[in-house]
This record gives sequence, C-alpha cells and structure tokens, in this order.
Amino acid sequence: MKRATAIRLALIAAIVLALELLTRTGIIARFVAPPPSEMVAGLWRLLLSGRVQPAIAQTLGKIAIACASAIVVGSAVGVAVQRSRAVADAMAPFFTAYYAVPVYAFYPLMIAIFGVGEAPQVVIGFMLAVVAVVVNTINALDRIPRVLRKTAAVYGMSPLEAARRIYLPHAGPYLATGVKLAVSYSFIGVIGAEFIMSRVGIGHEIVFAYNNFENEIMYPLILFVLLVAGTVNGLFYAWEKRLLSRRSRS
Amino acid sequence: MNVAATDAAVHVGLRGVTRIFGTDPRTRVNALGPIDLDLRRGEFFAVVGPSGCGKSTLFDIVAGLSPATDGTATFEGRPLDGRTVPEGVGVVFQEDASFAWLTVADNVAFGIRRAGLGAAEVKRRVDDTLAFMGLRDFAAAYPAQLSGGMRQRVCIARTLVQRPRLILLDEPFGALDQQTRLIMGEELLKLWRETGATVLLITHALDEAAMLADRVGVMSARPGRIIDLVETPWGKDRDSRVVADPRFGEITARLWTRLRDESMSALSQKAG
Amino acid sequence: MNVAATDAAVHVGLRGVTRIFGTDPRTRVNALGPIDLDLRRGEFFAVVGPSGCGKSTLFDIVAGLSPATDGTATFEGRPLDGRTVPEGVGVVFQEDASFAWLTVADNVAFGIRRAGLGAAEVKRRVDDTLAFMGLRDFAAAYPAQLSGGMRQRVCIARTLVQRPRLILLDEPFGALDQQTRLIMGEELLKLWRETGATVLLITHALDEAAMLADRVGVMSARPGRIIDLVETPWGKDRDSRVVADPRFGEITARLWTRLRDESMSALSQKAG
Amino acid sequence: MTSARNNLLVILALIALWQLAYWAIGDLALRPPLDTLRKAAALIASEGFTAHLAETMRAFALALGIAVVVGVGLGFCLGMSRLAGEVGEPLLVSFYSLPKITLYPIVLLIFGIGMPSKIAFGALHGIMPIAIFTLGALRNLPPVLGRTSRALRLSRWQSAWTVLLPAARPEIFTGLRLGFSLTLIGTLLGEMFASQRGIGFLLMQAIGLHDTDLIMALTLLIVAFAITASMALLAVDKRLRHGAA
Amino acid sequence: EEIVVSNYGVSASGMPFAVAMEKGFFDGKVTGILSSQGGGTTVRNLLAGDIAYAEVSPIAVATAIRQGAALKIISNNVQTVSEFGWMVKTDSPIKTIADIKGRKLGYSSPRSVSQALAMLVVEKAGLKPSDVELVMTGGLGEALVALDLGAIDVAPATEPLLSKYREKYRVIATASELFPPMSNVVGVTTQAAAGKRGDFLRAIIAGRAKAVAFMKERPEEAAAIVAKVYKLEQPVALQAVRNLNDAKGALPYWSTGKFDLAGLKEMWRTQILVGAADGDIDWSRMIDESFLPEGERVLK
Ligand SMILES: Nc1ncnc2c1ncn2[C@@H]1O[C@H](COP(=O)(O)OP(=O)(O)OP(=O)(O)O)[C@@H](O)[C@H]1O
Ligand SMILES: Nc1ncnc2c1ncn2[C@@H]1O[C@H](COP(=O)(O)OP(=O)(O)OP(=O)(O)O)[C@@H](O)[C@H]1O
Ligand SMILES: [Mg+2]
Ligand SMILES: [Mg+2]
Repeated sequence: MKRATAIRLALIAAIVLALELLTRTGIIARFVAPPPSEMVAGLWRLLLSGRVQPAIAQTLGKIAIACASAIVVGSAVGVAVQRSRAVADAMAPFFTAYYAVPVYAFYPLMIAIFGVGEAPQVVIGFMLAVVAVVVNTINALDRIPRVLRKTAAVYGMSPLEAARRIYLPHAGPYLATGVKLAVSYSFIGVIGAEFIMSRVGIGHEIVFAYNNFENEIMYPLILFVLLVAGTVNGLFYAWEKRLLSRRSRS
Repeated sequence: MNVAATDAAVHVGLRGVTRIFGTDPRTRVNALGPIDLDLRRGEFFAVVGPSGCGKSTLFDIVAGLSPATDGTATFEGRPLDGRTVPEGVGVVFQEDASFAWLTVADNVAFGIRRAGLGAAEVKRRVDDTLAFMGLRDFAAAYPAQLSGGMRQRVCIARTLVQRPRLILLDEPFGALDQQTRLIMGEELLKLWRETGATVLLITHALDEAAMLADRVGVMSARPGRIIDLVETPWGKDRDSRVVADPRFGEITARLWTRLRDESMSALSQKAG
Repeated sequence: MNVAATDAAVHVGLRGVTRIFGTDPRTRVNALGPIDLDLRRGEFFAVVGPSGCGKSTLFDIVAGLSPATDGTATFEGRPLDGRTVPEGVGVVFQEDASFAWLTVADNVAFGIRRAGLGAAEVKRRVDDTLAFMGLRDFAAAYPAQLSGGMRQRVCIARTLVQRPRLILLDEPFGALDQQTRLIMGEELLKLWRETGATVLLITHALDEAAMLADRVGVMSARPGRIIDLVETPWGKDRDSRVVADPRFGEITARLWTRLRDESMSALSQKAG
Repeated sequence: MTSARNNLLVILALIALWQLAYWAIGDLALRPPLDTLRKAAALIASEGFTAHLAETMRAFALALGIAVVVGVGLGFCLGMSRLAGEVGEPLLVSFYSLPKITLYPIVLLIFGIGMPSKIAFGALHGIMPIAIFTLGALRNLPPVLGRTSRALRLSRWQSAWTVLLPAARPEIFTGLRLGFSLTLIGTLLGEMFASQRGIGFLLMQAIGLHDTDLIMALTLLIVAFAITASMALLAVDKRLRHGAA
Repeated sequence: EEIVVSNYGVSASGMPFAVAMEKGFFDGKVTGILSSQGGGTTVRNLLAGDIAYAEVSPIAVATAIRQGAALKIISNNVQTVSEFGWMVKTDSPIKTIADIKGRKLGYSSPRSVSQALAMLVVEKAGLKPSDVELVMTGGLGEALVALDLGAIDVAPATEPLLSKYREKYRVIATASELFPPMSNVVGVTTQAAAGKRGDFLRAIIAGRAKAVAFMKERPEEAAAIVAKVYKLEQPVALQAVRNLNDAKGALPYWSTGKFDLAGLKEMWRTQILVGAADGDIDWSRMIDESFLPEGERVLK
C-alpha cells in the first residue's frame, strides 16, 4: 500500500517533469500548453483572485447532488431490477447501449422538461451516473450467495428490509466500482453540460477560457478538476480498501 | 417404517411429503419423497443420504423455507406454509452465512436486536452465547479474521441466541476437516443437552451421524425417501469416545452398506 | 524418523525444508518444517495433518510452485527452484481448476497440445485417458454440465494425460461427499497401479489416507513437521474393501490419536 | 429464445414510454416513435447517407479496435500485477473523470485534424471502461487458475492468452459492451469538432438547425446500432459460456 | 486541400463556400470543407491541422493573436449581423422591440454575439438594462423551445433558422434594421501559410467573391445549392438567401473580402459590453490585405 502510493506519486512527478521539459524546450508550443509549474501557479493565482470560487462552489454542488442522487436512485433501481433474473437479463443490453445516446443533442428536451436553470446540468450528470450504478448494483447483487437470501427469509424480512440490512451491506465493497463510475460520470456530465448551457460553473469557465485561448486559466481549471476528482476517487478508494480489509485476512 | 409417536411428543410431522421442481413435464425434477417422518420433541435426529438425493430439499420444507408439492408438514401441530419460518425454529446452513460487515458480537445480536429486546438483555444473552460457543475473545473481531470453523460457530451462535425449540442444521461442518468436525460435534451435543431442543442434523459423514444422533434416517437416491431408520444406543451424555464402542462400528457398517448402493445409483443418475 | 532410501530409489528428497511467510518479524509466519522426507519412486504417500499446519505449503514446495525458505528440495536428484514446475510433475489442486471455456476433451488435451504432439497422438492419448477416468461419454460436454466430482476427474485427467512420473494431489476430493470420495479413491488406486507413478496425496480424511497410501505422514500443528510415519500393510492391488480389515481400524485409530492432540493445539493456535 | 422475447418486451416498453413522454411533453423537442421511425427509414434511403455512414464507421471501427486492444492490454498489465493495479487504477479512474472535451486541444496537437484525431477521440472514450472491467475481472479470478498455469508450465504470455483471457471473458465482455457504446459516442463527438461528413456531422447540423426530426432519427439509429451490438456481444458471450450459470 | 469553415452547413455565413464549391469557383484547389465548431475550435483546427485557410469570428482570431498565435486576417467575409432576428409567439402582444419592457429576452450563451446583441436591443428600445430580464438558454434551438414553453418572451434566431421558423413564430425585428455594420466573420491564415501559400489563399478569396456575386445574381440557383448542402427545404433556403441579399444597411451581409475597419471595431466594442473582452486592439496590425485584389485593399 505505502509502496504503491510512493510509486504512484513518483509516476505523477515523472509525467509532470516530462511535460515541464517538453513545454520549456518549446517542443510543445506555449500556445498549446503552458508548463505545469505555470499551471500550478496559475491555479493558485486564480484561487486567490476569488474570481472562480462561485463557479467552483456551483459546480461541485451540482456534482454532489447528481452523484449522491445517482447512487441512491441507482442502487434502489438496481435492487428492484435484480429481484427478477429475467428482467435484469432482458435489460442488460439496453443499459450499456444507453451510453451511446448523444445526450448533448437533447439539451432542448432537457429545457422542455427541466426549464432554463441549472437543473438540466444536474440532471445530465445524474442520468450519466445513475445507469452505471444500476448496472453495478445488479452485478454486485448477483454475487450475493443464496445462503444470505435464505438467511433473510429465516428472519422473515421484507424485500426492502433484506436489501437494507443484508444485501447492500454485503455487496458494499463490490458496489464501490459503481460508486467510482458514478463519481466519474457526474463530473463528466455536469461539467460537460456546463460547457454548453451554463452561466456559471467550472465547465463554463473552462470553455470560455478555451475560446479565448486563455491557457493560463483553462489548464489550471482542468488541473483543478483532475485534483478534485483524484481526491474524491482517492477517498472512495481508501473506503473500499477499508471495507475489503475487514473482510480479508490481513 | 416410521416410528409412531403421540401427538404431544411429535415436534415435526411429515406426511406424504413430496417436492417436484419445475412444471414442464420434460424438465421437471422429482426431488423428494414421499416422506413420512415424525421428529420427537427433544430428540437428536440425523439424516444421511447420497449427494443430490433431496436432503436440502427436505431441510427447506421442515424449516418452512419452501413448500411441499404434496403432503403436509407440521411444526408443533401447526402446518408450515412454505414461506415463513415459524417462531421457535433456528436454522443453520451448510454455507458460511455470517455477516462479513458486522463484528462477531453484532452478528450474534442481529436477530434478537431486530426482535426489539432491550440493550442490556441483548448484551447479556450475546455474552452468554459467545462464552458457550468459545467465542468470547473474538466478540470484536470480524468474520474474515476467523477460521472457517469459527465462522460456522458464529452462525450457530446467532441462531442459538434466539433460543429456538427446533434447531435445523444442514451439513454445518461441511467446510471443516474431519478432526475439527468431531470437536464441533461434541460442542453440539453439549448444547443439545443444555437446551433440550429438538435437533435435525443433515450430514454426509456417517460417523458423525452415528455418534451424534438418537436416530439416523438414511435416504435413498433421488427422489429421496427414508429407506432406513437406525436407532443408536448411546445415552444423552455421550461424546466422541463412543467411536471406540464396538456397536459404533456396527452402526456405521449398516449405514455404509445401505448407502453404497444408493451412492452408486446417485452417481450414475448424475452422469445421465 | 525418516526411512532411509538409496539415491536412485528417492524420487523426491526434502532435507531441512522450512518455509517462513513474511519478513516483518512481528507478522511473519513460521508455516512449515523443518521437514526431512524422501518419497520413494513409485510409492503412494499420503499426508494428513490439522488444518493450517502447512500441508499446502509443503505441497507447493514439492511441486516447485514456491521456494523453501531453508533446506533443499530435489526432484529426481535435481534441486527445485521454487519457480518452475519441472517436467514430469503433474499437479491437481483442491479447487476446481477445469477450464470452463473448453470441452472436456479440450481440457484434457490442453497440456499435450501445447507440448507440440501430433493431432493423432493427442487424440489417442486423450481418448485413452477419458476412457480410463470414466469420462468417455462426456468428451464433448463443458465442465458446467458436469457434477463437482466429474469436474475434478477432468482436472486429474488433464494432468494424467501428460504421463507425469510424480503426481501431486492437494485434497482433490475435498468438495465431494464421503461416499463419492471413496469411489474416486478406488479409481486413483487403479490409476497408480497402471502408471507406476509416484503419488503424493494430501488429505484430511484419515480413512482415505489409511486405505490408499503405502505410507502416511502425520504432520504436527503449525509449523508443520512430520511427527509420525505409518506404513500400511496392503498390497498393490488393494481397494476399498480393506476398510473391513481389522488392521484398518488400528491404523486409523493410530492416526486419529496422533491427530486429536495436534488438532486441539491447531484450533487454539488459530484462536490465538 | 425467451431472452429474445424478453428483449423485445423491453423494447416495446421503451417505445411505449417514449410515446407517453411525447404525449406529456409535446412537439417541442420530441417526436413520436412512429414518425421517428419513418424519418429514420427516409434518412437511410436518402442520397449521400451511405457516404456519411461509411465515414463514421471507418473511424469507429478503428477507434474500437484500438480501444479494445489498448483497454484489454492495459487491464491485463494492471490486473496481473497487484502492485501495478494499486499504482495505476486510481490514476486511470481520476483521469477518466475529466470531461474528454477538455482534451481536444491536446488530441488535436498530437494527432492533427481529421481522421486520426477522430479515431483518437473515440478510442479515448472507450479505453477506460474496458480497462477497468478487465482489471476487475482479473482481480476476481480464482487464484487456482494462475497456479494451474504454472503447473502446466505456461509462460506468462501463454497463461494470459490461453487461460486468464478466456476465464475473464464474461466480465471483459461487459466492459466491451460499455466500451462499444462509449467509443461510438466518442467518435461522434470527434466528428462534431471538425468534419465534412459523417454521422457526427449530420448530428451537429441537425442540432444547429434545430431539426428535431433529424436529431431523433439519428439518435434512434445510433442507439439501435449500440443495442444490436450489445445484444450480439451478449449472445456471443452466452454461447461461449456453454450453459454455465 | 481542405479548408476550415466555422459552423459550415449550419450558419448562413458559410453559404458562399457551398456555392463556390458546387460551381467550381475554386478551380479544384479546394478538395473539401471541414465544418468546425466556431471560435476557439476553428482557430485550433487551423493551427494544429496544417491548414491554410479558415473562416471564423474576428473575436476568436483577435484573442488568439493576443495570446501569441501566429495568425493573419486576410479577408472580411461577413460584414453585418443581418442573420440575426428576434421572434415571438404569433399570439404575443409584443409587436416591436419597444414592447419588451418587463419581458424576458433570450440569448444563447454568455459572452456570445447573441448576448451582446440582446443588450444592444434593450439599449435601442430606449430601456434600461434592468427593464428587461435577459435569460440564457444554452443555444438557439433551445431558445425556441424556451419560447414555446413561455420561459422567455422573445427568442433570438439566425438565418436559416429564422426563415425556417418564419411561419411558426412572428419576427419582431432583424439586426439589419437595428444595428450598424459589425464584422462578424473573417478569413484567416497562419503566418507560415501567408508566406508560402499566397496563390492558394488568393484563389480562395477570389472563388468566394465569385460565389457572393453569383448568389446576388442567381439567388434561385444559389438557394438550390444551399438547400442541398444545408439540408433545407428549397423555399427556406431561398428565403434565407434573399433575406441576407436584400438586408438593408450600409454594407452587404456577405462581403467579397473587403475590410470594414469600423465594423470590426464595433464588434470588439460589443464584446467589451458583455465582458468578454477588454482593452483596445489594433486591427490593422492583424490584417494582411495582400491576398485581396488590388482594388479592394482599403487600409493602405
Ligand atoms: N430449485 C431447483 N430446481 C430444480 N431442481 C432442483 C432445485 N433445487 C434442487 N433441485 C434438484 O433436486 C435434487 C435434490 O437437491 P438437494 O439440494 O435437496 O440435494 P441434497 O441431498 O441436499 O444434495 P447435496 O448432498 O449435494 O447437498 C437435486 O437433483 C437437485 O438438482
Ligand atoms: N502467502 C501466505 N502468507 C502468509 N501466511 C501464509 C501464506 N500461505 C499460508 N500461510 C499460513 O501458513 C500456514 C500453513 O498454511 P497451509 O495452507 O499450508 O495449511 P494447510 O495445512 O494446507 O491447511 P488446510 O488444511 O486448511 O488446507 C497457515 O497458518 C497459513 O495461514
Ligand atoms: Mg444439500
Ligand atoms: Mg491446504
């Protein structure tokens, strides 16, 4: 574990260093990407200026709502669908094909349903994330040994109680994959939607900087998204490891 | 073949019980029966039989976990509906059913806490049961930190703490090596003596059945019927030393002979 | 305690073999040994021992799957490096290791096809082995269509078809019920007679060891050492009827006595 | 047989849901199923559509090939070594959280405009899910398979190819199904940045001209394609599983 | 050899390229026209794609040049924002821009031309910014949905969308009636290409100029070509071409390439107005007129 973290950090350092060299020597033109050191400095300045704080707060708030509701709704739907093997099997191809829907073509529809506020972005983040959670919940529940189902029956539990007290706790570590994907997809969904239809938010700031060739703003913001996503993923990764460590001989 | 018993003495009663899986005539499986069997109140009954003969199917019916296709099954005089496990019945499965996300103490407390017992009473009962099952030092451990045998003991403790009047065990020591099984068997005997509960033990180990049970039911190959009922001569205070008794050899030989043919026929069934 | 043997007769030689897991002094586990043991060419050797005593660890060292921490292990006079399984050694694990994506025939052919044998020769050998293992009718079936015992037979066949001079089996029948185990044991004996290979069988069933082996090694609780070597008096053409022999009872009683204490101490170790 | 029937039932349910949504929301940004189907048929028959389709399919096929090879390869590299997995997985997942549009300038820089960057963009979307699923599949394989490989004296490469890959196939297939959809959408996105034909180009044109008919028809075709592929992959997987549970 | 045109196949600004391609006015020098998302993407495509010519908004070019991109503006392709108009539901009480007081006026996205024009409309109507609520919809298609829903009262639209929906909604004003010329689209090249590819660039500008003239002379034939490339109904295409040909104003919508410095400055000013740009810029230093015909060079 410690060794892995060290190697990971070393790897990141190596990549950053390589980028620094490539940009400093001009192999990557400054117009395309500034050196990482300047990105970090830029991010620092940007945060100090206070200019992007509202955008960051907005975006992270939207991501949190999208992600949390995707996890809640996704596991509920997953539990419901998984109760019938036939239903789960019949829906399987549709769950994966769902990701081929060009969501961005349906912003008008989003507006028609959710109006012209910030709601559509949350909805898009939610919609991308929720299916990943559903699919994974089904996968995770499929692994529940029959004996635990029988145990629930022995206690005379209702399906709901069984899901809450036995199935979901048992599947916890396996649900982690779904949670990780939910984090990824709510980031992608919310920020992606902000590119197109938002007045505020990191996505909007990035796309504005992109169009204005303000690399010293764009890259720090991308870096910021990476850092936040990395931190959130890291937390979930640690949580998952803790769950798993309880369940394995050290 | 079934030994008659008076109504009050009958704890579990099976009459003409059968079980058929599936409805399509081409694929349906005649898994069990017909079975006529009475378990007497307070007796230790073991069932042996070849693989796939319907032991677990029988077990599920007695537990109230699944319905008989035909015939009637009663527990304490009331019919089992095949959907709910009646109060007073404790079930231990062959597989490890401990809750990996709970500590040993929380595992054991699970059922009685759900039943709404006060915290103090829960603690007292859990502590007693853990002590009895030799798990006191592991109250705060998680199942993964225990050996397979200890995890099985956790499941037994979780069942016992509810003080069932009928204890059902489906090959509970299947995952253990032979030596550990015998030691666990002794603990089970101790428990049975102290609680006075009726015990139904399903096993494939003939020596285990011969040593532990008052009566051993031998099942035929599928569809499983009771083809022999063997009464053992041991007293209530028996332990694993009975294996040295010459009658022990006789009993296991009788079981083995009954079963060898049945096993052969079960194996060829599987191949078919 | 080890029976001396001339060099040519020694198929596997272990001298002062130990195994320690981990390097951190606080967490490291002394799993095995020291072990001194010679397997004679063509003998059937069984190992019994309490759970967790290091049987599988010993198995891995003899197979060349993992290195000894100390001491030397040789196969046919050449040292084992602990990374490669030497040619001539066949390994069957406790778990089902059949390849679910291949038919039974392809499973069995897997090893020899890779070795570059001609198609006709592969077919001949596979057919022979399938016939021998009673799997001929299932050549085109997939493992999922077979019972657990038959799948284990597929794994054994996959190993045998390579004609190993040393066959290693780690509780190969662990997943089967007792009756089926004995039947499988007889097949194993037949096989051993016909191939003349050396067999090392790890098992926790004492009767199985007593019936099948020429010599039975009894291991102590962890770190496992050989605390007893029991020679059986059966001839090469033995089968499961030896269980009726009075000497069979003696042998199992001796094994059982040796093990009861060890099991107790293993159980309390686990608790510790 | 019954699974085909169930799939059909789901399709019917989805269409019913779609029709209901149309009745609820109206003509604004939605078209009813039947109209869309008609429009899609007309679109397929329309002149020049095959050129658009061929353009996208060429890019998509290549992108998918790359995504599969790189994704499975990456999954294997990280899945066969515990350390590599621990080092690599968090990096991969975090990187995957980045909206891919932010990477367009970099992709453009490396691959230039046109086909290569379209392919790269598609592959970029598909690699990660395939890698993550492959990694998970390998991690969950019973250890006895690895030991068996060694007992059969297989080299690392032989073991990966002849034992681990087939054994992990069911979960890898789930990754492939997801990867298929995401690579497809990635390729279309790539076409929306710069192209002169292709399905992505048509879609961009439809969005720009607020041509809801065309948007719906194109989406229907895209999704139908993804569903068909997903079903085909499922069917192949099922056949290869030979009745295992 | 390919060139890049922002929103080709969607935006009216690129129509002359469709005509020039179809009629062969480029003498076969141009093999394909890449449609690119506008603004930053087009400029990036130009720079990274080894491409010599792009049509893009002057704001994007000016910003890129300020950030150090080696670009030159070589032609002024669209000189007005005549493609813009504002529509209301047919039953709306709003008749002219004077009626928008207290109403909701839509625009596509922040710091876009549509936002700038929305603010100018308010100004033109003689109202204070606080008199009208400006609502962002994300895109122009989305604006129409929002209009239908009643989320906004007035929606912006551009040609050919404007012509397409003329029947469904009522146009209350067009930009050509309201605003002075503003240069909306320019042709650009990289400095490298400017040095080496003079003939090619001249051919493109000349071919495009020929197409602009053709569209004036033969609107029906031009509209037929546009209808095919832009996937429009013939009458809608014709209407769009006519509207833009006949838009009143000091300058035509499609220019042959001749620069209008005042229009460029005006465009920059609107961007400052919405906070998308700041400071002054010197357009003449970014412009290279050498690829225009002698007679069209107005700066020197
Ligand atoms: N749900 C089911 N549907 C169809 N057949 C079933 C079902 N459950 C059990 N069977 C079949 O019924 C027979 C009896 O099964 P059961 O599990 O009761 O056997 P068992 O005696 O417990 O075997 P084992 O010793 O292997 O545990 C088997 O042939 C099995 O395949
Ligand atoms: N990789 C390892 N790292 C640390 N400890 C190990 C490892 N492998 C085995 N051990 C420990 O070494 C001891 C011997 O293990 P081994 O698997 O050889 O026992 P065994 O005799 O085969 O037991 P069983 O009968 O349960 O199969 C056990 O205490 C086990 O926990
Ligand atoms: Mg059973
Ligand atoms: Mg072992």
